[in-house]
Amino acid sequence: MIERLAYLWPEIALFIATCVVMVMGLSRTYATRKATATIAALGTFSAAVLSFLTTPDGGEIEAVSGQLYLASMVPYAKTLIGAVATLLLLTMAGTVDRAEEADIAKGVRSFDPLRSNRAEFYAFFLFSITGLMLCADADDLIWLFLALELTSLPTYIMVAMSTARNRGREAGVKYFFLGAMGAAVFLYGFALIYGAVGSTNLNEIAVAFATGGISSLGMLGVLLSILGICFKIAAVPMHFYTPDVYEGAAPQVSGFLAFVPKTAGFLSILLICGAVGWNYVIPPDGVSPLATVMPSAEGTQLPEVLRLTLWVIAALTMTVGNVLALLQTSVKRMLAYSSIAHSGYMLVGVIVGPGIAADSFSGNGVAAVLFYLLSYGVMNAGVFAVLAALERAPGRDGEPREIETISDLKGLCRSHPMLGWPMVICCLSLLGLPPLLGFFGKLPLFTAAIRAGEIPLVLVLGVNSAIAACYYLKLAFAPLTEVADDADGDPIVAAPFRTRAAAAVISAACVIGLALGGNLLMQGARSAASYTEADAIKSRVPQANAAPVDRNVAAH
Amino acid sequence: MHATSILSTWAGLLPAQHEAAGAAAQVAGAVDGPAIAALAPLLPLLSFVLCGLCAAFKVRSKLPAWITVACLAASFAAVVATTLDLREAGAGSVMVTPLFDWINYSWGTEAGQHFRANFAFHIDSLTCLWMLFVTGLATLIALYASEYMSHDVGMGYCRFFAAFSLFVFSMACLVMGDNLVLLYLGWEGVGLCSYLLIGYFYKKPSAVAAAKKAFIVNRIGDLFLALGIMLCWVHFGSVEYREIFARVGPSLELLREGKVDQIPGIVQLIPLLLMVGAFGKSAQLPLYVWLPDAMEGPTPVSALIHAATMVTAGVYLIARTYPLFLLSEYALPIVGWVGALTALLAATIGMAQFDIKRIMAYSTVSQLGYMFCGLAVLGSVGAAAHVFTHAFFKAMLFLSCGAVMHGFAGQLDLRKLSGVAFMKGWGVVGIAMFVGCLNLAGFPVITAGYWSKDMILGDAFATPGMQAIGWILLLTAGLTAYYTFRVFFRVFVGPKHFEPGDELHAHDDHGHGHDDGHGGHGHAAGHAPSHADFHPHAPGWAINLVLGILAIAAFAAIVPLMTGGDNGPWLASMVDGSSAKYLGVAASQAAHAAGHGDGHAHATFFGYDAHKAMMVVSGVVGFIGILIAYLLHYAGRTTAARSKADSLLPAFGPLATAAQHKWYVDEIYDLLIVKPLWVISNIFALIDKYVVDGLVDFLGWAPRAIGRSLRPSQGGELHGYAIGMAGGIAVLVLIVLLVTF
Amino acid sequence: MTHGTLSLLAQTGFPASMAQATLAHYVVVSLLMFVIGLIGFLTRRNLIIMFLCTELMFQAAGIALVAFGRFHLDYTGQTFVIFVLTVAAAEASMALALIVLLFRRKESLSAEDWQELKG
Amino acid sequence: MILFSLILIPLLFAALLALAPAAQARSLAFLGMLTSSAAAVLAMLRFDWNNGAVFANEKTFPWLGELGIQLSVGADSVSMLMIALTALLGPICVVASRTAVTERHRTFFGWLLVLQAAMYGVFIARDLILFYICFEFTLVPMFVLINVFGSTNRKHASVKFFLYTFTGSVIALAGLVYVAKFNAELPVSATRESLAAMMQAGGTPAPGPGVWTFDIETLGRAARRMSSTEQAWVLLALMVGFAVKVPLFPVHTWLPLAHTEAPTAGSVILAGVLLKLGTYGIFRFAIPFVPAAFAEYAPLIAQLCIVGILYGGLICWVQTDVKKLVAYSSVAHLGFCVLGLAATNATGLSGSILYMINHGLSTGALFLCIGMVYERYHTRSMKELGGLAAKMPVWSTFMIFFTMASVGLPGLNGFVSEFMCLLAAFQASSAWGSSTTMVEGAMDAGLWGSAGASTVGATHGGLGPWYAAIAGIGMIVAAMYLLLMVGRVVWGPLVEPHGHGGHGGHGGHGGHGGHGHDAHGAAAGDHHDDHADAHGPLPADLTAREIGVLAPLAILCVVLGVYPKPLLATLEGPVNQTVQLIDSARSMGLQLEAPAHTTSPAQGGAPTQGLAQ
Repeated sequence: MIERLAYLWPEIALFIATCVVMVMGLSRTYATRKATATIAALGTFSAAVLSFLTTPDGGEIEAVSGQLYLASMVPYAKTLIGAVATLLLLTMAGTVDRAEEADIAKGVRSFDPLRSNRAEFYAFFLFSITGLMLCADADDLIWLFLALELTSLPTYIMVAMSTARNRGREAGVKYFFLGAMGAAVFLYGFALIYGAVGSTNLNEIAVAFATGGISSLGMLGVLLSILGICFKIAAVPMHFYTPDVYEGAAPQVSGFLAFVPKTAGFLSILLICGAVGWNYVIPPDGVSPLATVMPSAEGTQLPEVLRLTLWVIAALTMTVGNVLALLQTSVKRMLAYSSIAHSGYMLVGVIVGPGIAADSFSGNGVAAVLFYLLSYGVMNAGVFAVLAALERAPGRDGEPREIETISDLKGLCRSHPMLGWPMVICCLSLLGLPPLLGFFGKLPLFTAAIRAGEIPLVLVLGVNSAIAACYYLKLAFAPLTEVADDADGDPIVAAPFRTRAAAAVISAACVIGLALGGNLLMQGARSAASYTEADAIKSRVPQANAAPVDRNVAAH
Repeated sequence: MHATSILSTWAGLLPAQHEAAGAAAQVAGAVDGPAIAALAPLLPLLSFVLCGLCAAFKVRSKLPAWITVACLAASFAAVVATTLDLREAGAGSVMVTPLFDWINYSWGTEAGQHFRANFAFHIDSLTCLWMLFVTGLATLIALYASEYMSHDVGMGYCRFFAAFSLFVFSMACLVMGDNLVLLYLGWEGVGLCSYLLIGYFYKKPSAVAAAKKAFIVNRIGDLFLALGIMLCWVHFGSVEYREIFARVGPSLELLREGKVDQIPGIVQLIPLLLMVGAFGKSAQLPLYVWLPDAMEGPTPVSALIHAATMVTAGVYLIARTYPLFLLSEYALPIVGWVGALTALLAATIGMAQFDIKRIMAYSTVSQLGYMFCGLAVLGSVGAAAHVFTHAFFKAMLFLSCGAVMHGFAGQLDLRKLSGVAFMKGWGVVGIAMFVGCLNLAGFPVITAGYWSKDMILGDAFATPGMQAIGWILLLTAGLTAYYTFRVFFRVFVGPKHFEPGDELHAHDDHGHGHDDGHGGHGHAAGHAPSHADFHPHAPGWAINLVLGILAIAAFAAIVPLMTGGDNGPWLASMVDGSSAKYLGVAASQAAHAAGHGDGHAHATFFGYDAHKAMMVVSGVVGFIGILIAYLLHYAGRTTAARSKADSLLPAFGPLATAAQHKWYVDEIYDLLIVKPLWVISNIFALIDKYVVDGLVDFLGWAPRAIGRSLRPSQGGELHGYAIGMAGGIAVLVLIVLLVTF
Repeated sequence: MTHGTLSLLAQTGFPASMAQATLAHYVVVSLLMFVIGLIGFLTRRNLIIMFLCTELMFQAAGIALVAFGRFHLDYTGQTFVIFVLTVAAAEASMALALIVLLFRRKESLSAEDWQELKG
Repeated sequence: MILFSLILIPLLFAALLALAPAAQARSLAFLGMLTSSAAAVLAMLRFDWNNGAVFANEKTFPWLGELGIQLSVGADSVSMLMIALTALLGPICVVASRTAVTERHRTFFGWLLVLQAAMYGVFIARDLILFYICFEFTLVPMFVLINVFGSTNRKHASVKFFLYTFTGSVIALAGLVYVAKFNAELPVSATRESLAAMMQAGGTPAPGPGVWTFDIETLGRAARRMSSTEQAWVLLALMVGFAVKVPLFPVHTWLPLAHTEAPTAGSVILAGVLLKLGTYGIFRFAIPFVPAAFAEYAPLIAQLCIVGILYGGLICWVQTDVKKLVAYSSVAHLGFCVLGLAATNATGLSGSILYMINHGLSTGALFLCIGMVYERYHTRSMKELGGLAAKMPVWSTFMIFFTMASVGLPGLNGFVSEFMCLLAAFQASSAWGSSTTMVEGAMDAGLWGSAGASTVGATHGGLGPWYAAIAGIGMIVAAMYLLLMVGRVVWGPLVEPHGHGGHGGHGGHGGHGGHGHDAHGAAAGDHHDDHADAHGPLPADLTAREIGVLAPLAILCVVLGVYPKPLLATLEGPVNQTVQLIDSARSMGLQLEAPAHTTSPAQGGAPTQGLAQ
């Protein structure tokens, strides 16, 4: 077990950073309090580095990894989480306590440890990231449940505290309550899986499914789990909260929400689908898809019922997200809907799975999802960083307000080139315009789906890309081609936090740079997505309990 | 049925097999032509370039005119030299002067896999014949124009002569091109120049409209010509004359053997397509409508392009591709009927017009109909002869009218001019006009026009099945004589009277068009007050010189028509030495022989030899026409405005009015073609905006609409979301449970 | 009940006679609890009651876990329940904190007062 | 490397321009265009024009090997000709925009340079994704040019342009990826057993069957082995993308809008090069990839073309906006171009490629001419403009000249290509060989003589004389609308929009040029205040700069009209190769029915040898 611990160094580093941040936040010295952000950044950065450094080689992975079928995914996912988290952290500067700190600096009020939220905010951030990394590590449903909750719970608070306005509170309450409901759903799903298999260990579940087939109960459990987790990825039908929460939260927190819970959700879905396995065939006519489903050697897809459900969810998610985004004028709300749509795109990769050409990047849906998560994280961070880096100059009420509508972005390339251009580039990338990163994120989804024969889904994806182009175009070109109309409201100025702008610039650079030199990352995604079928891991897993039907044992 | 009989008749007329094959071989084995031939088209091109440069450098002298005259004269000399070369090469020889490759590519080595349409000049006697009068007349008319256009020196002068030169170049390409595509180049090129020159007074909306009309109507014909060329390519695998003629052999053989129905349909279709092109360019029914309007152009243009040369391109085309026409059962009869009907129709319209230039225009249409008939009745020599003579006398007629127009400030209404020939300085014009009218009317024996028209009439009556055409033509000949001399008697003789036209002011500023400020012109003899200072200025030396030369030439044209060397008259030998020969020779020879009883092949005119009979009959008809004109328009006429004819008009009732309105053909076309097309276009534009684009907009709208319908689901209420989520899960799970179990 | 649902229950060991409490009984109870919690969540407007309903759903899962654990003669299920309870407790603290925060703003516990964000 | 520099030089200059002061933008842009054009000329000099079918200057760099994407470029004669067109129009657009663009110079010229790079990229790409990237990326600069510098309705036009073409290309991408998938599923050919030995520098296997690659050459070979159903679907996908770009009826409606609203340079590039991306795409991908399906559906495509020719032409006829008229004329003209492609014979393909160039020259020049008038009068309505010949004789000369080129007057460039396209449609009928029933239905076949007539000039194909005849009506319609335009705008009584009036009448001889300045001076206060100071008022007639812009195009119009031989000669190679592909696909229609990838390599190889050559 001790080698497993070595594998958890990134999480440990994050945890240490969390503790340090929490303690330092209580300091009376401004500089110390201010250093919490740096410590947090150090934490995420070192987590990323540690994830990268502790990446074990081939055989070693099996020794240290908990779950065995997508073992290589773990280090890759953690590295990318650490990297994007660092980027996101740059945007977080000054989110809370800005007014208080200003007051303290002016001497209007003195420091009150009970009122200071700054360190807590960073701590929550770090907790959430820790949970996210733990999601990737999970080899047990219990672990997965805890990791998901660790990811989510801090985000509820972050949303609520990110702004002082009522909207933030409203976003927080909606997010929290609906999140609790979603959690209950996937928890119930986990319970049913446990009931069907008799184990919560993912490896054992995988082996049990592979040897005994999936019982109806198990399938119901899997379905409920995935539906519950759909809340995290904001997929239909669990997407309703997304626009309200994103709109209500501060932009940097919305950007955080668009990456962290989503990544957690996708990693979890990949783990669950991996346990089910992508080696089923379409059942012949007359056989119910839900009757005990047996994997087969020729199989290349999820069980038909699961595939169809995901298919419908994916198609609906893309479409609903895009068509609703079309109508928005609020930037954050539009991005929220687009975030829904992007989840739909990524679900295509989940449906495809490793595919028939698992050893190639172009044919492996899992690799596509992993790469897309990275690209989406980067582009998304860029867009939200720009929003976070802008604000309306304090007006009559003396409080800076965040910018809201697209027209607030007009002429940004001229007034703030270092924010305007990243906005343009990141939006075009989100649109999927070649040769930016977003295109190379979407292309593997395209190729993998086509190689798996999911042509209709590809067409849905294509049409949705076109619909998405409508609103991204508005967003991308408002800064570039429009001229700012100064008529209404207070002037728009850059927020006094350099790191937010830096995050935007770094994101934009990555959007271009990773497109040009993304081959290594693709290579990484490909090897990360190597999927070991359950038959191959059977020997290393103690035989799970057989299907409960065989053992008609009473509870007492 | 009727056509088949004609065709089988023709088959009997075919020359012996060896003759046909020999001719084909002869054509195929063309020798390299003289380089000097290339100068014929290139010199006008040079002139075009130089005139263009003059325009660019804003030359304000008569320099462009002299450049043009010089180049065209040199071009004429080159043609003469070429003709002499050809003569040395022997009768019936064909020479090709290649210049450079044009459309030339291949996709294989087999026959028909190498498309070749080069800038190369096909020189045979037909070419030379045409080029001689084209360049000759062009030189003369350019000289005439140098004076005629002197109003415009420094304005449109360069433009005029540039387009003029370009026209000659295009015409040369049309006539000399060694393939149909180069012919097409010339064909459209002359169309362009015609367009540019008709629209020369570009500020006059009517001129612009006429130019446009000419181009578009011609384009309709051009399309068919192009299709004919394509069909030629598909069938023969070549668009070069000598190749085509070499490959037409098998079909000619079939024709000769009388196996008419074995001639491939494709081959028979080619002439039908080419023919429509010819109808367009030569202003035949139903495409003649552009030519009368084309008189909006300066008169030299009307003379050269719209009377003497360009409009005969259709005749040239048919003559050039005569072998193909012979192979079709329908082509030549259609050509004949179209020609005859056009001749008659145009003559009737011409009778009722008052604008002398327009009368000449309709007469041109009518005479072109004659030429087509000549071709149709197997008299290619006759047709060519008529082209030849007509070129001279019609050019002269136009130039005379032009001189009048020039001198009387654009006045062309025959009711407002009278006795011009007797005014001071107008003698040459009067004589020229008289000579021209005599020719056009076909005054017996002394005029060239009489002889060439006679040949066509004779052939018409000599050819079985074509007598009806002959009768129509005969009637037309009478009408022609009448309206020709109507003009002469009203304008050039009789009491002296004139009213200047409205170009008195418009000359200086075409942009204003008609100057309404001056009101109507006085009706009384003498001058309206505002014109008190107007004196008609008599033509200068250049105009008189040209008219004089042409008057002589109009008579002299008899010489080549009637005399020549061993191969018959010179003109006949020129035609016979070319592709227009094959049957033409046989037919005319046979027709001459037919007087001696070969009833199968030859028809007669009431038992007389058709040609000899026609000499008398057509002469008589011409006389009658002139006589009627004399009685109605000269005898006893005291004013310019009215003659005896006017009192006769009511007798014709609506017919007269209809003829005056050109039988309402323009209006009918407008109603049947232009208007509906306009409506359809507008409908298309609406469809495009609302249906095609509307569909696109719908596709753009649909996602929004879906979004709008989904929007209530995002009502902002926590419970709404919860219900949505729970409901979604429930629905999905229930569907899975219920549907799949 | 459709035949399909019956067979599903039979698969889970639903007995012919109801004499004994079998796994199925527990599962049915847990399902009912889950659904009751859900319905409560959907119908009540009071934030505290709504939160309690989510707790009900969590605990429904807990019952199922314990029952399955017993059924499989395995302690994992019970272990899981301990963790679920812990998380539930953490959530409860957060929920209460949030509700207090909201109450301070609007002096109301109704969820309906918070619907500014929409569209 | 020389080809890469075509992409890099404009991009480099665009970057420089972004950093340089705005005052330098124009000259930098011109320098950039000239430099890239010089590179293009250099590439042309190094090109072996006698072997047009050989891809020269090929160069490959590894890029995203994981996705099978390489930076691979090369150019055959078709590409080189398109590059030449691009290299010509680029600098011309910069010069032509000298006075038209009055603000945001850096934006305008910078994006113009980017556009240039993207266009070069399309023509030199030997990798499908590289092609697609450049193909798509042209949208952004064009969007900006229209959106910022267009006229009143520019926002709507630019968005429609972007979305319409973007949607089409996404579907085309699906088709292209399907081909890549098919290739990857082919058995690895025997010669490629030792894949390891074939590893490239980037660590990825060399392109070939069984390998995931986007190499165009490889994919072309593979695609031809697809079953006919697959080919049909791929063709559909490709045509959706390319037809929108061309644009073919009924997906053309973005074009008139975009053209009308675009600034002059934008219109020139749009008409000159961007539309050709569609036809180039068809030539480069649709035909060689799925020749059998293309041959099968060519009649359908041709029918759409013909509808476009007539319908587009007639709509032109009733336009009052000059620019819209010319825009719709592009729909009609490109219909001829695609008709040539649909004829699937050498005449048609050569004619079509020539058409691409010729249309770029003549229509581009027409847009330039219209732009010059627009700069002076700020209107394009034929109701407000008329008889400009009186005031702008030089401009009028050019206008008439380019109109004639556009009408297809022989001796100018348009004719050669238009004639070839029509001839190609005419001869491309398999019915020619079998019988004489060219007038099937219309006339009794027996009437026209016996069967077995020699039709040596015919080729295989699904079109026929009717196609040419009906499309040929488009020639008449073209004359109708273009002459209508000339008749209204150039000729007729002088009409000037409000504010320019009062100077209509010029008394006396030779006074054309003299009064222009006054007229303009009066107008400058109303319309030109935004840039009158910067550039000085424009004279009534064209300036030397404007003549310099039009003259090269005019000269080329004549040269290509009179001596197209070199172009035709160098096109023979690629064209004949493509025709062979189609013909062998046609003759092997039956073998294609069997899905190729189920046969073993040995069996599968034999019948497809011809296809894969």
